[in-house]
Amino acid sequence: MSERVITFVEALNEALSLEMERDPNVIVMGEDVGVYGGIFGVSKGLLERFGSDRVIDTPISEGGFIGAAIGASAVGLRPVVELMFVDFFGVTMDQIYNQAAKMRYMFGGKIKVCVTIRTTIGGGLSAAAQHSQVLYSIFAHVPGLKAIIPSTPYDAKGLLISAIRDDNPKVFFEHKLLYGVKGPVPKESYTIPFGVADVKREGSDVTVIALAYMVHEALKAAEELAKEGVSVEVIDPRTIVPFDKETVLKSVKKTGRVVIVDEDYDRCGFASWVAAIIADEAFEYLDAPVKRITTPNVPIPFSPTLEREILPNAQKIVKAVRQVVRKI
Amino acid sequence: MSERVITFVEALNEALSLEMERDPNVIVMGEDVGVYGGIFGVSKGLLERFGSDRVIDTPISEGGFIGAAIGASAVGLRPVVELMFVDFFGVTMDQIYNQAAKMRYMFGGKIKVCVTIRTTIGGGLSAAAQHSQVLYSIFAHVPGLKAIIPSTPYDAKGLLISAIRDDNPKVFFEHKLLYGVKGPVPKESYTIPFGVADVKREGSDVTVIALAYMVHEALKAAEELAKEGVSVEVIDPRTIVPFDKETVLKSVKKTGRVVIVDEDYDRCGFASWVAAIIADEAFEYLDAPVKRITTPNVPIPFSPTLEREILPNAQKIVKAVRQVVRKI
Amino acid sequence: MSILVPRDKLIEMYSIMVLIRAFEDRAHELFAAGKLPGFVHLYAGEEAVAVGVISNLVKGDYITSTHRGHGHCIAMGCDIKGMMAELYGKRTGICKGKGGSMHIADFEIGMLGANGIVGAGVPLAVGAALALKYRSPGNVAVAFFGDGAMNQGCVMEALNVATIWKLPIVFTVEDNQYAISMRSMAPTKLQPRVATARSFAERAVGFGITAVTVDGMDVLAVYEAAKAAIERARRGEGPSLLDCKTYRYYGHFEGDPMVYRSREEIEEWRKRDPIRLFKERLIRMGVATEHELEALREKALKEVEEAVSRAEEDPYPEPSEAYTDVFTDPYY
Amino acid sequence: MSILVPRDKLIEMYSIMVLIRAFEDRAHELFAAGKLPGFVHLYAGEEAVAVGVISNLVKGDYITSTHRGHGHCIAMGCDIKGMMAELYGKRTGICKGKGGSMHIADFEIGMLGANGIVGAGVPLAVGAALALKYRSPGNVAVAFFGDGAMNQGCVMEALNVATIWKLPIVFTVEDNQYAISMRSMAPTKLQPRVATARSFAERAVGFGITAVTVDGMDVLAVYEAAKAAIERARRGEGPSLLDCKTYRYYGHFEGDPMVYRSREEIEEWRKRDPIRLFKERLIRMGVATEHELEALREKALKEVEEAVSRAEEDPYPEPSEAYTDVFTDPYY
Ligand SMILES: Cc1ncc(C[n+]2csc(CCOP(=O)(O)OP(=O)(O)O)c2C)c(N)n1
Ligand SMILES: Cc1ncc(C[n+]2csc(CCOP(=O)(O)OP(=O)(O)O)c2C)c(N)n1
Ligand SMILES: [Mg+2]
Ligand SMILES: [Mg+2]
Repeated sequence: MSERVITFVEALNEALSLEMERDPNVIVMGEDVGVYGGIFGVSKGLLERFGSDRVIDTPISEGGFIGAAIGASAVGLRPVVELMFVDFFGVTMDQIYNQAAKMRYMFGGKIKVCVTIRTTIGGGLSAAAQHSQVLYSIFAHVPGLKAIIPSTPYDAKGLLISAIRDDNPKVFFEHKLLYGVKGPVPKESYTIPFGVADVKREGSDVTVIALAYMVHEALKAAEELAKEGVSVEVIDPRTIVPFDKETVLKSVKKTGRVVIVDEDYDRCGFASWVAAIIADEAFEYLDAPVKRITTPNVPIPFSPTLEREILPNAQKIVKAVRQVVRKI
Repeated sequence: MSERVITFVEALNEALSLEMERDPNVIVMGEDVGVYGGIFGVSKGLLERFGSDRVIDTPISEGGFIGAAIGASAVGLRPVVELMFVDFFGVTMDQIYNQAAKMRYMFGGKIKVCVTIRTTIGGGLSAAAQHSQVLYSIFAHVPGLKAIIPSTPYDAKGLLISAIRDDNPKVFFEHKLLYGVKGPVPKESYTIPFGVADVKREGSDVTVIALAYMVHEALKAAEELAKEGVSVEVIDPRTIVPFDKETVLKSVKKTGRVVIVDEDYDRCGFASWVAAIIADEAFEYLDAPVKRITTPNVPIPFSPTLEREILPNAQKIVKAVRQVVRKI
Repeated sequence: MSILVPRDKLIEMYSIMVLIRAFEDRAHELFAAGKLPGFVHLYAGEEAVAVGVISNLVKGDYITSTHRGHGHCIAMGCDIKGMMAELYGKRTGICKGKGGSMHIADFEIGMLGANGIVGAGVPLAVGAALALKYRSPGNVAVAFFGDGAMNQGCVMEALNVATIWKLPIVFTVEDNQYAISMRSMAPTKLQPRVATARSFAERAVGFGITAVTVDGMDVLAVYEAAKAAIERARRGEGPSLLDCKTYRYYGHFEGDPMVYRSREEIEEWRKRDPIRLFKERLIRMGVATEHELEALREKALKEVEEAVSRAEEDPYPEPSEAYTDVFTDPYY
Repeated sequence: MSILVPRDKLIEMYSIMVLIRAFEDRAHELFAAGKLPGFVHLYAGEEAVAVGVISNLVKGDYITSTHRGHGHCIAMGCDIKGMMAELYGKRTGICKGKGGSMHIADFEIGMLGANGIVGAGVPLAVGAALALKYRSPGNVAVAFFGDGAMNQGCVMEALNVATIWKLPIVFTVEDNQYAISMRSMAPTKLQPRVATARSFAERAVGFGITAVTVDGMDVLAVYEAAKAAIERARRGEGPSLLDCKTYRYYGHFEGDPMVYRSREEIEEWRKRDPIRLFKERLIRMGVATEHELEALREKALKEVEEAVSRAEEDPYPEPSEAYTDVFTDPYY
């Protein structure tokens, strides 16, 4: 593996280029994906390389063009369509969850809808209530959509290539704070299977589960806690549909203690679901209450002091871990 | 209290009439709410009584008219607007969760958005993948919306009156299988506070939490289990935002065993959230794994044999309760 | 008539219209008899639209449909037995009993699905047209949708993107006067509210789409208008909209009390029944005799009856089948 | 000019335009200096639209705005200090620092909110108009939105319901030529794709809405067109749409590299700067001298400067304030 280091954005861009080169059915659609190269630069240079038949700038008609991407994917293209911020899902959710997600099932399993919907998530930029949400729990709630949430440039590239090749509808969530993060990424094409969690750090005292940007906060917390003699295992599920329950349960059975970190809102969110699985299927192994560090049930505030207060971070994780290792 | 017995639909209709009479700011909007009287008859007779200024038939433009109801509520009207089936939320979610739910917070707490969104939920009618969902977990996930889910005609009337008077945006979920259910309902106006769970049956061995139609299935299961000597406490939260955590935790601390019944999809659903709360805050009191009886993560199938297979029911609840009372 | 339609084509069109009618009338009875679960929306009265448009399609073309989709399915050539079994919820159904009346699809023959969400098929058809333009120029997509759907945001978005991308698509509005109880345009005593102030053709023109209003009870008028629109699309000249004025005979769904319209109104429309009009015309044109046409109707009735008998006997799906077909892989 | 505007009004309009410009220019600098968190979208170049329209409003009227809302706020009379503090995220902000640039609102004076979701303010304005029609006839609502928003489904739905309900509303399109990088109508070498094929006025007419295209760089032209539309609405004659052609001087948001347009294009538009045009006109009309107008500009600069100094010193909200204001009751 080459030791080349690139950013998360570059890794995504490379995945798109490679797949567009490989398969003429892959097209890219969305607001400002062409001339602009994507508002965060993910599709930079693609219009120039692949032309305007395959890189399509769209009007602000998410229902129309995401619906079109789904329709095109149902008849054989492999569109990668961008929903600029996940916060905008409300104008186009029907196409995503009543059409893309359900078509195969409703139609008796005879067809494939392979659309990939890319979108950005996350707070930390003072982008306020309508540009800072995470919301993958809503997409995961709906049967029929795969949900992919990378945390590193390496994972981003491999998972996006897998996504484009996967024959099912899926949403690919990119955390805004990760775009500039650098990491080693091979030049060549590679895939990462869905439903395989990555143990980002091994440990024996407590299991911490985290996604996207929160993986980095969890690793920071683990470093901190190591100094106190607490050995933290950090698990990054990478995809939540499918979800690698086995790796999580195995870890919890080993440590007996768990903290789930999730930037999504607490109520009916991903953290709850993982907690519920553990409380059911690893109950006998638990030595402490199952803790969740999540975003409380308030809209994301604008002011930095307020936003900092509500988002999960390393400090909060450290505190929660201390609690569960002390408890009982 | 009068012992008059009426249906769930009649109870809702009465609540609307009483509030429209009481407050000229209350208006009703939606598809077929006027001449038709609502597709399930909830607004029957209102057009004739209150006129077309206050009972407004709308085109199939949910984004437009639910947005308008929200706007009208922000400047002082108290609209009750109907989303015919919750399954249609995808065409109008932005208005609901990015506007109604967040306006007060984003604008610094200076304004009120009192809109009531009524919608129908639930399976059991072979209405297939796009007309059978429950989805309240998605609405509850989003901060800023109250979520009300009555299970009896009595609760329906009192909660709807409370909803119309409440100064916050809220979604009122009506289960299709309940419309014909009868129960005692006083003629006069009364309110039921939000966030107060109703213990629909007292018991000591195991706590069963259920909503809407599932309350009835849970009661049926409790009856069955009583014959086996198992005493089941059935708790109906009635509203999930706000959620009466105290009543639930008190019961679980008493019984040490819990089954959560939820017609919503399992992944990132309401049942998970309650399970997670219990696994955190009542951990020391638990004598058995926290069980969930939910709808598995598949679109709702059309055929009766398939739909019956996936929906929660009394039989499945009985089985789960037997499991938790046996276990450990 | 400014176009010449070969005799075989005319006979085929008539055959399909009577087959749709037979299917819908029978479904009406079966629903009333408690044989069909779920929601059923019937197409009787609107046959001229589906048949007039779809008779212009060729292999490789696509359509999307609505909750009222049986007519489109039959005109596209969906298997009647599979459709009836689907309505019953049997495992031999065209969607294995998973979809039901509102979700019939058969991609192999270009039928991209009925739809339970008003308007939702329209962007999907735009997507199909986008794919065709890129990979199979000369083929077209047709989106069928109701007058009610015309006011759904994603439909109007679709009209706009189809225009700016110059896609090979024909938007076919089936203006059957009502969206459930809501009048599309002209108010009545029973339903004074209307859903739009301007004709749908005018609205389409405002987007830059070629549009025409068509007598949706006259199958040849629809055929002709559709032919022109589809040929434009095949030539790469972009989208058109056909605003077809028609009427549904049964309730919005089976079980609808129809408080919003009068018996007289229904009778008035039935006087221009699309099948009768076409039949009279075929006889007048000397294309077929009354007797020959009656034989076609009887054939259709028989075909439907066979589908019913089969569906009655077919098995329901096994409960375990509820968990398959979510993804292409076994995870759900 | 076919209308007579009192001198005071003209001066007031000019004052507001220069205040908006001063606010935006300063916000541009502050952002570049790293003082303002979050996303900031500036209104410089488009002042004639907000001021031309809003100068016709009276107490009890409402507006809804967009992500590019500072101009509308200032024209409605929002407190400059509160606005600047909000941009800084200070607790003295008009929304206590919870909203920021994209979510400024002041219901007391009829400003129903900027909005981070393109098009979302439009149905809200329709709702306000519905309430006004019922409870306060004679008052109107104005929805401001961009050319990009015109293609959002809920906006088109709103156009339709406003027409059929004959609501007192004026839809004001601010066609600043771009939605981020996407051209609204006329293609350029740098951005050949356009978002619509027909003018927005034509589209509106297709819905049955009275519509007119207006020179959005000429505040009096906007004023006049808005006056006619607003008076129609006040008289109960229903909605209108104003399609105002204008231009934004800064990037889509602060930090935008603007790869989609050329310096020359910006210079071309700046030649018709709305403030300069108005200034020259006022001088020509003898309404004010260059010196008097310059004094107004300086007053505006000073006012903004004071707002900046105050905002700099104001405190940030306490972390605990994150949990209040979700509901009217303490539960969250
Ligand atoms: C988005 C959405 N809103 C509402 C409905 C409920 N609904 C089903 S059919 C229908 C009327 C549709 O009218 P139209 O488009 O004219 O078709 P028609 O039934 O007349 O054929 C309505 C309101 C729905 N299925 N989807
Ligand atoms: C529903 C939605 N889609 C996309 C965006 C991202 N976005 C913010 S502003 C903007 C462009 C808006 O263009 P226009 O309406 O012309 O307003 P302008 O910025 O030119 O003033 C876009 C695409 C959004 N905020 N909301
Ligand atoms: Mg109709
Ligand atoms: Mg613009």
